[in-house]
This record gives sequence, structure tokens and C-alpha cells, in this order.
Amino acid sequence: MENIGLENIALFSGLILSLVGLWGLLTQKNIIKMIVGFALLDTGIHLIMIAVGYVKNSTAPIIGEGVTKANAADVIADPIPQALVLTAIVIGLGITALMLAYAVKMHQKKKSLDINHYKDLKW
Amino acid sequence: MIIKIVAIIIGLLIIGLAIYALHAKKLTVAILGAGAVSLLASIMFLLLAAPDVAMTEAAIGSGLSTIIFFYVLNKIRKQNG
Amino acid sequence: MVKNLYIILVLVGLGFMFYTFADGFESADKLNPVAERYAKQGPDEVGAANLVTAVVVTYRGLDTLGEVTILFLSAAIVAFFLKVTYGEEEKRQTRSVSEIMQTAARLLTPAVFLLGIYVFINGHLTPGGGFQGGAIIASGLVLMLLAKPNMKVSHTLIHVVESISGLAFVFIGVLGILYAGGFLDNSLMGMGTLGSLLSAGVIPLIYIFVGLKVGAELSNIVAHLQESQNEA
Amino acid sequence: MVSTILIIALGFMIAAILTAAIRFFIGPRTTDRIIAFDAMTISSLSLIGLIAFFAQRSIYLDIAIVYGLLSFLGVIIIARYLEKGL
Repeated sequence: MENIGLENIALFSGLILSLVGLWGLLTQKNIIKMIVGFALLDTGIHLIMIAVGYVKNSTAPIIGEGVTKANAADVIADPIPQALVLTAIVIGLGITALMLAYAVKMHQKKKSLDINHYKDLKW
Repeated sequence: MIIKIVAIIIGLLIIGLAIYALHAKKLTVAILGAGAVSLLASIMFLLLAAPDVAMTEAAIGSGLSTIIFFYVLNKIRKQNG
Repeated sequence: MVKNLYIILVLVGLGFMFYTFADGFESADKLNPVAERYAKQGPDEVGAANLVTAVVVTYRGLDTLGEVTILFLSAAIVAFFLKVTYGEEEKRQTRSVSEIMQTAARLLTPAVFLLGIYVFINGHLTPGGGFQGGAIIASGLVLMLLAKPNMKVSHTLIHVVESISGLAFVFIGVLGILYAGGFLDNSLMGMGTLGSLLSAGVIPLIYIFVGLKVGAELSNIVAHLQESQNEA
Repeated sequence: MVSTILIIALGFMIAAILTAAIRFFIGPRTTDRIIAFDAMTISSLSLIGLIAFFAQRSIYLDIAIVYGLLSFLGVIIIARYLEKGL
């Protein structure tokens, strides 16, 4: 219990979550289920990035109670991975909306959500 | 110490909900499971001292993307007649 | 059968790579040099109490510009796919909205919009910022559309807000080249005192425009999804 | 004293989330799972408040405000979807 840190717990759950998401993306037959798998993979990768940027016993990188200009470098967590993940979450929503719009269009053509019915580009 | 136990429980719940979401037969349950994973991940971000990311995940991952999924599901149901 | 074997191979290989990465991983005791520089110089150089905001808007402002462009592109493609032909659409026949829902939506919609504006104006002091505020504004639009399913969303207004805020974002960046240190430099205006609302130079202004732009883009996606519901 | 009481409250909130998750897993109908999701959201709101106390940062409460104002939207939209009114 002593040598397991908070970051190890978050790292392992993020890694297993992204493996589960990739498994869903590869094995599911339903298009909507595949998109759900992609969303899970996205969340797992965000968890990994935040866990790597964590510093032991640190607090949020916002100057306020307990964090002053003088001791900021000693008590805060790394702000750069947080800024990158902030960007990644918003882009993830854009990609999910785009994939769902494709799914609607595909369903309009063939009235089916099964990926095995779409063989137009398979040779 | 207490925070670590909370984090372990939340991590196990995240993995369980993710597997359940992909295993479920109904699409509604799958989307709800993905929303619940986002919700618990946002608490995990808060424990890892990232409140900005937690707020983004709460507003976008658990809020807007669930809404967009259900609009699309409704449109597909209407196309089926 | 071969396909299943490939999937198992990919998952096991990736799992092994992940395991070697995570095994014995220990987070650092102190910040790396770049983050230390941001933490030490950031409050004086940028003047924002929230250091994540300082990184997002000033130190890596160009990334934010690219991100807003990607979001604009995906919103435009969604609108292209779900376009409805105007003129011949009939009134939607849906189950009527209950009285409780209508009253609660009338009460709560201004509060949700106000919270969104609060979140992006205070982006440099508290957690939050343009992206979160924009998402909250789009959620407010969802609440309005749930209460009145036949409401017409003004696409002209959305396009005008989006174009003006995007242009203003780039214009402030170019002004930084002319009158300050470089593109999107925030020392265009006075720094103010750390922790007050009017501080951090031009960051609150940029975050207002980012919030309006992201809110308009996400509202565009939601409005197109709602309007496309009536054609089969 | 206050800290002891809040640790007990933290235990209760984790127990609430766990019971809601059990209902989510075994719930035979979709409506059961929706109610479980809503209960999980509300218990995690108070969990966020307790984490803000244990980390000694009051700015964490902003996340609870955003969550509280937005969490009901998901449940409403699922309800409208199930009664074919979206």
C-alpha cells in the first residue's frame, strides 16, 4: 500500500481502459458500438497523460489558497499535460460527432448498422 | 491513504463499466455506460490535481457527447420506420 | 479465424508494451525544467493565476488556434452531411412537452447561459475557460430545444458570431506582432494585479472570443442534429 | 473531529456510488439503469465536495456547480428518447 502511489492507480486503470476500448473497436459489429469503443479509448489515453504529468503530493496549478508566487514551483502539478489534454478532449468530441454523422449517412443508404453489410470498398 | 482507497474503487468501477458498456446488447445501455465512465474519470482527474481537465470532461465527455449520441440514435430509429 | 488471431496479437502486444511502461513507474518528485520555468516566471510574465490558462492561451496559443480551426472543420462537415432542404418541411409530430419541463426550462435557461459566460470570463482565475464555457452554452441551447422542439434556430446569427469571434482572435494575435513581443503576446494591455478580474493582459479578451466561437460551433452541430430529425 | 465525520461521510458516498453501480449492472430494464446513472451522478457531486475539503482547495467546488447544472440534461434527453418525443 505504501509503494503504490495515486499515479500508479490512475495509470493502470487508464491502460486497461484503453485496451478495453481498442478491443471494442476491433471486435464489435455494430457501428454505434464501435464509436462507443473509440470514446472509451479516448478517455483512457487522457487518463494516462494526466497520470504521467502528476507530481507527488502536488496540488492544482492555480495560484490561490496555499499556493503563492514564491512556492508555486514546489507544490503544483505539471501544467503542460493538462493543457494538452484539455485540447484533446474538445477535439475528441468533434471527431465523435463527425463519426456519428457518417454513421447516420451510412444507415440512410442501406438501412443497416452492421459493418459486415458494407463491402463496397472491400476487394 | 483514504484518497488512495477511493482512487482504487473508482478505477475498478471505470474498468467494470467499460467492459459492461461494450458487452451490453442494447445501444442505450452502451451509451449510458460510456457516460458513466466519463463521469468517474472526471473524479479521477480531480484526484490527480487537474481541475481544468475535470471540468472539461464533465461538460463535454459526460454531457454533450451523450446528448449527441442520443440525437443520432433517435434519427436512426426514425429511418428504420 | 485468422482475423481473431490478429486481434489477439495486437492486444497482447500492446498490453505487453503498456506493461513494460507502467511496471515500476514512479512519478517525479519535482517538476521538469520547462514546467519549472513556467511556474516560476509565469505569474510575472503572463499575470494569470491559473497556470493552465497561461499555457493554453499564451505559451502555446498557436495550438489553440489550430484546435479551434479543427473544431470549425468538423462542425462544417457535420452540417454538410445533415443538411435539411428548407421549404417543404412539415411540422414535426412529436409527443407534446409537459408543463413542468417547459416551466423549468424557462427558469433554468438564463442560469445556464449565465454560468457559461461566468466560466469563460473567469478563465484566468478559476478552473474553466473558453472551451468549457462554450460547451455549457451549447448545453443551454439543448435545454431550449428540448422545451420547444419546433423552435427555429437562427443560423445567420450563429454564423455571424462565429466569424466575428474567429476574426477577432486572429486580429488580436496580429496586433501582438505589431505592438508587443510576438503573435498572441498578451502584454498588449496592462497586466493589473495578480488575481483580479482585469489582469493578465489580453487573456480575458481572447477567452471571451474563444468561448463565443466554440459555443457557436457546438450549437451549430446540435441545431443541425435537431433539425434533421424530421426527415426520415 | 470535523475531519473524522467527513471521513465517515466519504465512506457513505463511496458506498452510495457502489450500490448504484450494482443496480446499473444487474438492473433488468433500461429505466432501472437510467435511475442508477442519475443516482451515481448525484452521489459523485457530494464526493467532489468532500475531495475539495480533503485537498484544502475551495476552487474545486466550481466543478460541482457545473456538474449540478448540467447533469440532469442527460437524463431528460434519455427520457424524451424513450417516450419517442425527441
